Amino acid sequence: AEEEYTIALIPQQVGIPYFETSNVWGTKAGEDLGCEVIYTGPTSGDAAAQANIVQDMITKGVDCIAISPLDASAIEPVLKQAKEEGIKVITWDSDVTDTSLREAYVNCCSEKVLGEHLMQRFAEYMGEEGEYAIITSVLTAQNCSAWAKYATEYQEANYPNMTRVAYEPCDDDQSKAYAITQNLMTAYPELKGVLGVTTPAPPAAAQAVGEAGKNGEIVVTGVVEASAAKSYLEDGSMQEANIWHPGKLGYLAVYTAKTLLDGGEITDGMDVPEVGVVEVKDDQIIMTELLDITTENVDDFDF
Amino acid sequence: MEKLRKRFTLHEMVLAGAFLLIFLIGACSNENFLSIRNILSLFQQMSEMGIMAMGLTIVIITGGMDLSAGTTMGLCAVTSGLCLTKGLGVVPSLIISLGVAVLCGAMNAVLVAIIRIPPMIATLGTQMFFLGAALVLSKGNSISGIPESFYFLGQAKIFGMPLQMLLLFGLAIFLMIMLRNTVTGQHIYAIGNNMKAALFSGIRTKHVLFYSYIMCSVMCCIAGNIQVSRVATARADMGSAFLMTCISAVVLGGTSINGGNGGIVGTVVGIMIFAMIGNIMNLVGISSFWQQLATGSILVLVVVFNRMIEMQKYKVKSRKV
Amino acid sequence: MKKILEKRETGVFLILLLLCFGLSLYSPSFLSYTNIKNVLVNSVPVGIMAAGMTIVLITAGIDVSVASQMMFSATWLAIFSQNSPIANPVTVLILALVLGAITGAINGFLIAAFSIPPIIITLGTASIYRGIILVYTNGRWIMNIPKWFTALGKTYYNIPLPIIYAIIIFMITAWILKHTYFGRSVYAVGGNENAARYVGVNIKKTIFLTYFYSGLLCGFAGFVLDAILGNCQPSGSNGWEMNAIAAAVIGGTNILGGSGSVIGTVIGVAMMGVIENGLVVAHIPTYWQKLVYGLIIIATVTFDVLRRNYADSKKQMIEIDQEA
Amino acid sequence: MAGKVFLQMENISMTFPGIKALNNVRLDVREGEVHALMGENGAGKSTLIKILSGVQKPDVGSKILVDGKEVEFSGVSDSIKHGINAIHQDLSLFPNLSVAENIYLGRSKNGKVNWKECTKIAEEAIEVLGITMDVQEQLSNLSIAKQQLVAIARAISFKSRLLIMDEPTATLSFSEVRMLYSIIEKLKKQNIAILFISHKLDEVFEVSDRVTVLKDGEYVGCKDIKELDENRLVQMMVGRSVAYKALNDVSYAGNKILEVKNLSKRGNFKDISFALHKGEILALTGLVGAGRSETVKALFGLNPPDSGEIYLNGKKIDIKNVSQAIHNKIAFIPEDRHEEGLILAMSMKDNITLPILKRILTPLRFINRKEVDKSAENYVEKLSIRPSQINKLARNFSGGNQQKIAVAKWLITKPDILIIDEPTHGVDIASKTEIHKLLKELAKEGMAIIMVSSEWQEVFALSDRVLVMRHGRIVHEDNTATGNQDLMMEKAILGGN
Ligand SMILES: Nc1ncnc2c1ncn2[C@@H]1O[C@H](COP(=O)(O)OP(=O)(O)OP(=O)(O)O)[C@@H](O)[C@H]1O
Ligand SMILES: Nc1ncnc2c1ncn2[C@@H]1O[C@H](COP(=O)(O)OP(=O)(O)OP(=O)(O)O)[C@@H](O)[C@H]1O
Ligand SMILES: [Mg+2]
Ligand SMILES: [Mg+2]
Repeated sequence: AEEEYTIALIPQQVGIPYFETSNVWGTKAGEDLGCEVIYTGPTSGDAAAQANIVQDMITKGVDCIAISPLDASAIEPVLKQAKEEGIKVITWDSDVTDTSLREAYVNCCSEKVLGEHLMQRFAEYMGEEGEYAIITSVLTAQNCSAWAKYATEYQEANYPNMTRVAYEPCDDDQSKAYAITQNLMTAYPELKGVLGVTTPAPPAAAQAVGEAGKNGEIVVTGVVEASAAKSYLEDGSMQEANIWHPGKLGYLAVYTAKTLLDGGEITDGMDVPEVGVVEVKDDQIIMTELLDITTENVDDFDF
Repeated sequence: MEKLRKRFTLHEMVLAGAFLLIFLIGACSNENFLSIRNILSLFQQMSEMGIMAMGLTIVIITGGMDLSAGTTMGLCAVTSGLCLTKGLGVVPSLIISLGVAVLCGAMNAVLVAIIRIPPMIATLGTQMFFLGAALVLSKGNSISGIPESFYFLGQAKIFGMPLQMLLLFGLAIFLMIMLRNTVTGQHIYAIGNNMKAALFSGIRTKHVLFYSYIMCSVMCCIAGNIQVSRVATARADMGSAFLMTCISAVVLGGTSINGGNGGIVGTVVGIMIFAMIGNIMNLVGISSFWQQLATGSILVLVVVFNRMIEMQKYKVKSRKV
Repeated sequence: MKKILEKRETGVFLILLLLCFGLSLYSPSFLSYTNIKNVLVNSVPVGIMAAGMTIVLITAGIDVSVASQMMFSATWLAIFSQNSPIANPVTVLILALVLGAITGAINGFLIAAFSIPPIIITLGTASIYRGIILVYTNGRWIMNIPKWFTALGKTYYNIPLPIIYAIIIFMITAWILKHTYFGRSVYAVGGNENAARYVGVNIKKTIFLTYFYSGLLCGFAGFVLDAILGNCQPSGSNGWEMNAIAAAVIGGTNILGGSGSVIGTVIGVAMMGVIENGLVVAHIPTYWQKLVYGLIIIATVTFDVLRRNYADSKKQMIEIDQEA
Repeated sequence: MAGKVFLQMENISMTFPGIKALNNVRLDVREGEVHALMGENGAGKSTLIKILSGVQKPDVGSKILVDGKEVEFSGVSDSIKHGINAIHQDLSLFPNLSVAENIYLGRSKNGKVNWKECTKIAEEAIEVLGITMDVQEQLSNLSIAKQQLVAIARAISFKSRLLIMDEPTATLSFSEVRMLYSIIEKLKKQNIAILFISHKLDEVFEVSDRVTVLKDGEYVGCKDIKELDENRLVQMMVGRSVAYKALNDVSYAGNKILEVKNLSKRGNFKDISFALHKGEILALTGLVGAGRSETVKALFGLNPPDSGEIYLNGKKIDIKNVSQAIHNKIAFIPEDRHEEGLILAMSMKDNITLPILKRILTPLRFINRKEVDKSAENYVEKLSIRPSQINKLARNFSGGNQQKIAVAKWLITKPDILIIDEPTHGVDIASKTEIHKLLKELAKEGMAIIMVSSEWQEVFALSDRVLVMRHGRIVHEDNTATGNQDLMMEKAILGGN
């Protein structure tokens, strides 16, 4: 343990349950593999603050930076610096535009795949028709915007009887998401569904729908963790949660970092401990398929 | 000691003490802290906030406030981002973005100086307005694809020093001279002390207020463009997170929130203190949540400590004489 | 009648009515019971904080830590209600008030004892209170607040409990301002601090109590927030302090101290709630909402200030002898 | 006549950082007497009053005795309990509260406010003054004079045994002062003691029974008024005799420099017409609130008129803002030196040179510091401002010297026309004489001066011509030396015809 590697695991924002789960598993991976994991990130969705943190990590002299960029291009200048310093860079959760800046991308699935999957599941509950709304985090959040965009495009192409009537930001604040859902129900009496593409949105929407006594009448699905979704799935105000395992993603990110630092390689079909079999396409390491969480299987998940 | 006491005010000494203390903590806790590259990157990181805080200092000295500073920066960033990606040259883009800043500042000044809405409230309204404008312009997207010719502002180094650091110090010196040695500077202090007496002295208070608010917006614009260049992206929410830290730094630096006194040096030291706290915590690997706690504590501690010494001094004197 | 027209609150109230009228024309569902109820319930936490803020502003102070204080209370309450064997509605309520009292007392003590401008102290304590809960929870949300707790935020027989809470708080606050020695001292201190000292008002005590009371209300607001939402997000409610300040000021409270009323603040809170609701109800495109929101605030305040300046200029006229 | 001793203060000392405001001062007040407290600006009168009313705590060793028993005041409420009430120097009232509440405030101590009682007490107090007023009216809607009356009503509404008035007449006009005298008489009959501060000697001789004099924080003496005449009182206060003689050597002879024709502004003034000549001092007088300040502000661009014309040296000019006024070499010294005149937190030299900064720039357009010092020193000498430390903050000068700084600040612009509003408001007699002399000298040098003043003595002593204003109009114009002074006063009070 003389030559212990230091790996900086940088999420988009600390304090969000999603990334906190990655933190727990990532730290566990560090213990399993015998390397030090530093988990740190901006407290708000400020892309420049994330760049500052990367810069400080370079100064600190970590061996590898594993980052989930808040903004695909805003982070590039500092990653360039890191590369010049000989620090290994990998991305996880979301990617940078200039892929030459990082060695690998630990991917859950692409924004397009998730967006389309979200819409497929949502549309099934909607019966492929009716008015619906999307609640996103802040208007400037890139991944959420992309999911919403692909979902909407998929709907336009495949479900002509559905119409998106609103696209509202909740600023990642659950009380705001709650109020917005209520406002949407007033503004669009024909509203048939709410799709939340940021984790605070689906539970808050489900709560508002439940209180209005519209369980089942208004469909609620979206990106949310099992633990947050559980009670709403059970009382019927939320139909389904679609997500991958953020913990395993964190674990895989650290595992990949360690493997690359050791000079190794992750290969297609490799069975990563704790994570399972992974798929490798070029420099993308793709974890597993998406989880569709419903009342039946909600208790199987520990995040 | 006596000499020191004559040269510097009490607050300046307390502030310097706090600065040195944190500096020492940094130096002791991580060997990288004192490395040239860390110091340089520290300056690189703080320059945007520092420039915005200097702009705010001017407005606060006039007895005003600009809560819209953060979103002004975002709006200017988006403006120049759009211009640059639409293929306009660097210079025209910068000029248009500065023009927007002047408009923002003028809008604040109209509300404050002409309609005479209390600055806090006026700029609370424009804060949302500017953010809204930036969102409308950018559709909420982050604007990437900034041409490399624009990178000089936030990424270039001159004699090994980041350009924005030189810019920060250049602007600091410019503003110091402006406040101390020019008529406008004197008028800014006079207005902050006593608006009515200033008016009666023939100071064109409205002009000075316009100047101050526009100056503040222009500073925000410079900060915004530096950031656009540094991260090669423009986003509507740039700078929004800066505001409270900047105001805290101005206050920590000894500028009275009621106007009339204070200065640029204090503000720069205040920003440095906050930047060092963040830097040290990152280097040591402490969760960012502690930063918030530390920032708030430092502000309260320094202000209270300073005040306690002041009260002590007063008591002792009145007993002795 | 003339008195009512002269009141500061009247102008904003008229704007509010106009806004509601316009919205109801646009969308009939705006005036539905459910929508009105939702707007009001969602405004309750900010409303409660704004009531405390009104008193603070009248003393010519400001408290930018209210949102942090509220989340401070809400977070500990959520943790307590989930984990403590003695957790029940009564203990939770008591804890809420105790937590609010602590944060409020710290603010009040620092401001009164050292006479430091309140914006500085509360700027600092805002980061401290928020920092403490974030460090403790590591930013994690506290999900699934017990049912008996959320039952306190529900609607029974078409009467939403949070609105009842708000009405009680507003009435208590209005009563304090109008009928207690402390309340009148608040106006005195804000109107003319020296004069207040000369008539025997204890300035430090009054200022301390002001922030203490504001803290108490924030603690209670945390309780209501938990009850309404059923989850607690320690990093949430960012920037609500500005909403509370804006609500009070729109309602006619002078940010420079000396005047203001609870009824005005109620109107201000309703106004903010209606705008936020109205932006969605009126189908304003997402990207334009913030811009329109800012414009309405600017327009309202401008209107109010111009009206006041006009009234003041009329007040200062002297009678000119017409003969001669 | 003199009752038993009600209050004794002994060995009173008070130290502020860097200054000893009072040093072993004593004072005794008897029941039913009017006791005047006199002294130059900064002598410590207000400080003594603040100690007596519990606002400030004196140094250790100070003793206060009420009815022969030693007491300690730890707050204002303590002194009120002992029957001591004060009307402080600067109007200490609450502009946003009603008249009733202004009178009532500070009473209820059990935490609750009794609104019925509040109205009742207020109405009674107003009645005692023999005036009528709606007690529910918001205070800021009243004129300054009426506000001062509310302050008096407030003080007498307490069951006082000692009533302190710190310069109560400074903002009152002629008729209200008369009324105040009669109230004082009434209170005396009820065996209430009154402690009275004023810089107006005639007032002191008219109402008071005994006088205590302070000088530079030291006790000078206490005398029966009958033992004194003006000269000896001044001698006690200043330490030398000040010849206050009328400076009525008429100097007015020059050309017409300013002419105002039919200046009107709604709600402010109407049909104001007059001419001003080089080397002349023109007094603008009348009751408080007659519109004099508003009129002269209009000439300085602070209050642009609705209609009318202004001619400067025969040429029609526009004065829409201060810059234009300054450009036309007009200077204005406002009446409230704290609120409007000086920037108290700035040094004396910065205050004095503020209006001319633009004229003393280096080639790089920076402020020429040397020039600033030189100009300030020049005026310190000219006006004998004391102490002569140009770096001292304006707030640390005494009232009279602050007034001189304000005068210097505008003289430095070398105006052709000087407008001065209440030049000696609250200024002690020695400083007043100096300011008068200075104005006269300036006039002799050819400056045209418009002086707004409510003090008849000053008007008669200093001016060449008098304009009397009432309700926004000029109702009378006369030559001071030859005119009928009684007629002028009558016009001011009763108005036209
Ligand atoms: N708070 C204070 N801090 C420092 N010095 C003070 C303070 N208050 C008063 N002084 C000083 O104490 C002295 C006495 O002031 P005081 O107000 O009692 O004078 P005064 O006799 O009432 O004068 P005036 O006739 O101008 O009202 C002055 O020299 C003044 O500068
Ligand atoms: N009845 C009143 N109500 C309110 N304000 C009044 C009233 N009467 C006079 N004023 C005040 O007086 C001003 C007009 O009088 P102005 O100040 O010009 O009188 P003045 O003769 O100079 O008296 P002063 O000696 O007080 O300066 C108005 O602008 C107003 O502020
Ligand atoms: Mg005095
Ligand atoms: Mg006047």
